[in-house]
Amino acid sequence: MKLTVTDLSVARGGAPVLSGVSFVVNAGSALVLRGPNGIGKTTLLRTLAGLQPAVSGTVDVPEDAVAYASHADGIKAQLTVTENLAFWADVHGTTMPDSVFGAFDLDDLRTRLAGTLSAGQKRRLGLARLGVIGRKVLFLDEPTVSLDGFSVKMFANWLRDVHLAQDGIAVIATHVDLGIDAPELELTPFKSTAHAGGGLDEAFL
Amino acid sequence: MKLTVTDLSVARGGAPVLSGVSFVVNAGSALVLRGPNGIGKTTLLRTLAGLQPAVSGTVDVPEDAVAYASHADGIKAQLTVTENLAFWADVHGTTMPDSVFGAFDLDDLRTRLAGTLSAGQKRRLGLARLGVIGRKVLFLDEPTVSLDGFSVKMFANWLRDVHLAQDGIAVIATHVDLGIDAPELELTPFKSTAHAGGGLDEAFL
Amino acid sequence: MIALLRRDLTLAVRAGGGFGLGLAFFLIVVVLVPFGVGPEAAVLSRIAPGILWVAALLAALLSLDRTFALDFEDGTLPLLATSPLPLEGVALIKGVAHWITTGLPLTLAAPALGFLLNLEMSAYAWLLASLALGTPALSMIGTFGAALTVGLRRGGLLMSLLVLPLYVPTLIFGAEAVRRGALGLDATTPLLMLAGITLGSFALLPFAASSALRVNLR
Amino acid sequence: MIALLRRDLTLAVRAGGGFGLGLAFFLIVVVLVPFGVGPEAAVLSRIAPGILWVAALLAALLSLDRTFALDFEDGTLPLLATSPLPLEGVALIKGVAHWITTGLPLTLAAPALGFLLNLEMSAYAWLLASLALGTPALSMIGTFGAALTVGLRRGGLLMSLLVLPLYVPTLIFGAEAVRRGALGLDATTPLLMLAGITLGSFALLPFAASSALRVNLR
Amino acid sequence: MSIWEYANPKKFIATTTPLVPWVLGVAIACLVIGLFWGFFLTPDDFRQGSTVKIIYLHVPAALMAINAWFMMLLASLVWLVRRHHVSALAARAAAPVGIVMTLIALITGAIWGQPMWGTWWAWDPRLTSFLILFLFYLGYIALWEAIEDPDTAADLTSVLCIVGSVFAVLSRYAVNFWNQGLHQGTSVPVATGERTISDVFFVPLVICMVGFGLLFFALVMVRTQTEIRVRRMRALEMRMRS
Ligand code: HEM
Ligand SMILES: Nc1ncnc2c1ncn2[C@@H]1O[C@H](COP(=O)(O)OP(=O)(O)OP(=O)(O)O)[C@@H](O)[C@H]1O
Ligand SMILES: Nc1ncnc2c1ncn2[C@@H]1O[C@H](COP(=O)(O)OP(=O)(O)OP(=O)(O)O)[C@@H](O)[C@H]1O
Ligand SMILES: [Mg+2]
Ligand SMILES: [Mg+2]
Repeated sequence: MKLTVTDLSVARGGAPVLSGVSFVVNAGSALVLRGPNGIGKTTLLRTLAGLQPAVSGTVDVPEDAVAYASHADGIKAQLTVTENLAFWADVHGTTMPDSVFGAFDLDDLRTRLAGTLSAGQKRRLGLARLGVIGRKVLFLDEPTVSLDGFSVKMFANWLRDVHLAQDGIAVIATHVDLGIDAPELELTPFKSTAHAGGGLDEAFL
Repeated sequence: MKLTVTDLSVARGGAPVLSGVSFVVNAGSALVLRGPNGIGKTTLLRTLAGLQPAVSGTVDVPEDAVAYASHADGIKAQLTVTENLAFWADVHGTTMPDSVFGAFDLDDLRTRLAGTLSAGQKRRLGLARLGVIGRKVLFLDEPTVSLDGFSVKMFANWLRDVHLAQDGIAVIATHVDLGIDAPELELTPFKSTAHAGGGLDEAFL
Repeated sequence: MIALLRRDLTLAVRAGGGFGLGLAFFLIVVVLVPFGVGPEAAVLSRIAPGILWVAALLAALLSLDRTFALDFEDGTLPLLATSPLPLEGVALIKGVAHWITTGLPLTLAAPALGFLLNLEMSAYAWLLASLALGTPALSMIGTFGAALTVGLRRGGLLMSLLVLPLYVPTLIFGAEAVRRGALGLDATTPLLMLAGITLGSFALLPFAASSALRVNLR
Repeated sequence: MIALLRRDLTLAVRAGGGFGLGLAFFLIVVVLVPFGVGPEAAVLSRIAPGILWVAALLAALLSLDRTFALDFEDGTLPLLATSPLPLEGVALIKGVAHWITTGLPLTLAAPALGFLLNLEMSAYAWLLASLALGTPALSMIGTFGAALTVGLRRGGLLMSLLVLPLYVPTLIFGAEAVRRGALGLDATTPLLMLAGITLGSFALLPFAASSALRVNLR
Repeated sequence: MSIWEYANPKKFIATTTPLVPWVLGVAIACLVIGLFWGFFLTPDDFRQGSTVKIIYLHVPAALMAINAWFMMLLASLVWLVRRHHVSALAARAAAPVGIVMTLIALITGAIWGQPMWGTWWAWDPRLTSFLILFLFYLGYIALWEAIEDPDTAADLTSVLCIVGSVFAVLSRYAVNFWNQGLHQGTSVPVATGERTISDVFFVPLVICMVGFGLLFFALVMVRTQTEIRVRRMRALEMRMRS
């Protein structure tokens, strides 16, 4: 399995954001996207995950292996931590590995309603979902926001020792140092210039 | 002006979270709250800002000088950046200093609807609100979440050179290094022990 | 407080025709009733005052739903609570803004919809007067209900449940005024009662609403 | 898909009596109408079929509001879209869950409310049958409307506006069936039409809803 | 010592536990005697026939339905002013009992209405205002159920109860204005002492009313105890966790 991106251009709200992005990520490795606020990391990840169409270029990846995770991680406040995870396991037809609670330090919180978690605990729950659904290609948008140092390390360990070790792929947009050993892609050079074209409204020019 | 906290105990959802917290912050200085996820930083800040009652202990601060800012920063997606800031200036009866756009790198975004900003840009707008309302005592809950390195530095500069320089006070909960020179308070020692008592439901035991 | 009012009205307009939607709902309920009840003019004209008032009430209710909920979700409410605005003022302004975006257009449009239901000619003046006097009460009572349920995820429906019984007196006096008008009788008493309810709600409910808000912010 | 249904029902129960609230709204609309229209039994009994159906429709509508909105706001929807569940299935399940939490209790409670409006004795069987056949269509059509408006902040009201015209055929046939029942006539034809609408909407609307969802997710 | 000491949950349970069986016993005795007397030992009314016997359920239930709301109003005020947990819980405990009483009054009234007025339901002011009372109960209970945090729930339901009471009185007036109605006026005015009902019916009726009153009292005590225990379990759970 392999993620191949060729000459991809993406747009947001009708305006071109990034153009000419190409890279390859092999099974078992990760790619970290870097770039200042507003450069287009979120837009790129959503396009890769198939949530919005690309302006041009291709994304080559087995579609049913893809998972996307952003700030809003689909946690239901009225369900307990276990119920939340069990739901996603059910939807993806996987069984929930019990090790996931340990891996994301949720052991003490199993029966807590998700609505009563602190910001960081909620985020850990959102990440734990990734360990449950068994998808191989992860697109992660700022996964470690509001996590403390210890939890960041825990997540990096899971990513390295569990996900990547099992031939997974991860593309991660982040502003902090995750402490995993992965190539970084600086997006600034791909910024669409005013006349790059490729916006959805091009047809009217 | 001075923020004096004496022997404060706070609770969340009926359970005691922190107890015996005392500190003083003088005009012109900041305090950084540290502690792992779920220790009670958010709860403490909300109590300090007067949004929830303390279980015991006192918070001594001029009430009409207080401002609170968290992840949800009250930005209206349908208003432009300028309109959002102007609204808060109006509510607080201040005039909006034009320098605030520069200080938070919002110059190019003035007429953009806030709903179309990227995560980091939105956060910068949320922080810019602090520069507009003219409050002296700021309680900030993870202010730099999803900001890039450059923007974090920009915010630290504003805090040091504008807010604190004008005799402001700031109490900041954060997991990252802000790069400002402020004392830190580790909250772990104040964690309520099992029999500390003080929860709201104590009356029933 | 003017700033808050101005912002709420701007938001109502920007979010896709805030003014129009309450009105449209009013229109649709009034139009649906003949489909359900059947087209006989005599029956329709008999029930017109009641249906117009019930429809107005439901339109007011439906657009209330998110009065505070949006401000709660995006964190505006705690910021307003720590601002120099008193929360009572916030509640009052929310009521006023709701009336301007819903009650007012509804009042102005009601006579046109009266035609659809064959309302008696003599009732139009009373219809206008009763709506003008009564809809502010609907807005303010509803704002109180919205303040009570602001923290709940499925608040909308619960709010309806809490608010509708509170609407009963307003509805009775309002519809009664129009009915008396249709029969050519004098309707001053119910109108006076309506005015009383409106004044009372605006005098007292902002306080109840703001205490509910404060509790919900905890 | 069963997991989704189970979760939606759990959420409806946990969020404070999801089952009860649609019902309560139904009750309240039925109760409010006499306050507007006046207490005469003859008039009430004449308009009862229409009012019961309009109230059922409004109850269904009001509880629709956040079918997808909650899942959209907390980011569940994009996650479901990238999951192995087809979005058509998601839409279908949402419709079914809405019917179980609203349409079903409403149907069961309708006869009790018939009493309040002095509905003719002969109409009760038809009332039950028409609601049982018609409310699934209301749920599915409403789910489509909710899918169309999911991204909008003030979606609730706009959705009502879009959905209510789509409800008209269901309303006409449903109320007609009850009215014929009340007059002691045979009401098989409108019931057959209702069944047809329900089958048709369950067969086609999930596809329309899922494509609307896909567009709204972009 | 002040009466407020009973607002301490422990003290409340300690005081009411021995009381409950007695109150419940007397209530059941009153009900058995009153209902038996009323149903079998009184003559049929010359106009209403045997249906008049419904009065022994209908009137006490109607009375208690209103009194329960009054009690909730009082308890809510006490909670808002003095913040005694027991009073909030007592208000919460009274609501389901009150709504059941309302339902009994509505249902017995409907059963009575069939022979008397020839209809199950009429939009008579008295009946209508009971229906509204039922809705208020429904909303009050729904609000309690919908809110997770018990103190928040207590505060909000108290505010609702107070505002609701004002509007309930207003509705009563409005409904009277709207329709003059079929239902007879009260024939047991407490204040004036006049009555229009004969002693044969009156004595068992009073016994039934006392029985209903005591039953209500006992039920509220038991339910308040249960609520207190629920809160205690919650508190223990919290303590175990932290
Ligand atoms: C659902 C319907 C009804 C409701 C909600 C209802 C409600 C009430 C209430 C609240 C009272 C207590 C009034 C007081 O003592 O001040 C009462 C008393 C009474 N009701 Fe009803 N009622 C209903 C139907 C009926 C019917 C159908 C009859 C029979 C004709 C009836 C006959 C009476 C009588 C005789 C009293 C006793 C009045 C007295 O002597 O104090 N009620 N009802
Ligand atoms: N609806 C829209 N209309 C116009 N421009 C938009 C719209 N939505 C986003 N943008 C712009 O598109 C650009 C890319 O946004 P995106 O969210 O992808 O950035 P990002 O790299 O994820 O930034 P951050 O690090 O702040 O999250 C930003 O400059 C943003 O302002
Ligand atoms: N409603 C509730 N019921 C019970 N416990 C709760 C509730 N809400 C929060 N908590 C718990 O209270 C503790 C303090 O939460 P708080 O949000 O203050 O932590 P925090 O220090 O801000 O954490 P983070 O860094 O993750 O934001 C957490 O352990 C949390 O799980
Ligand atoms: Mg982003
Ligand atoms: Mg926090």
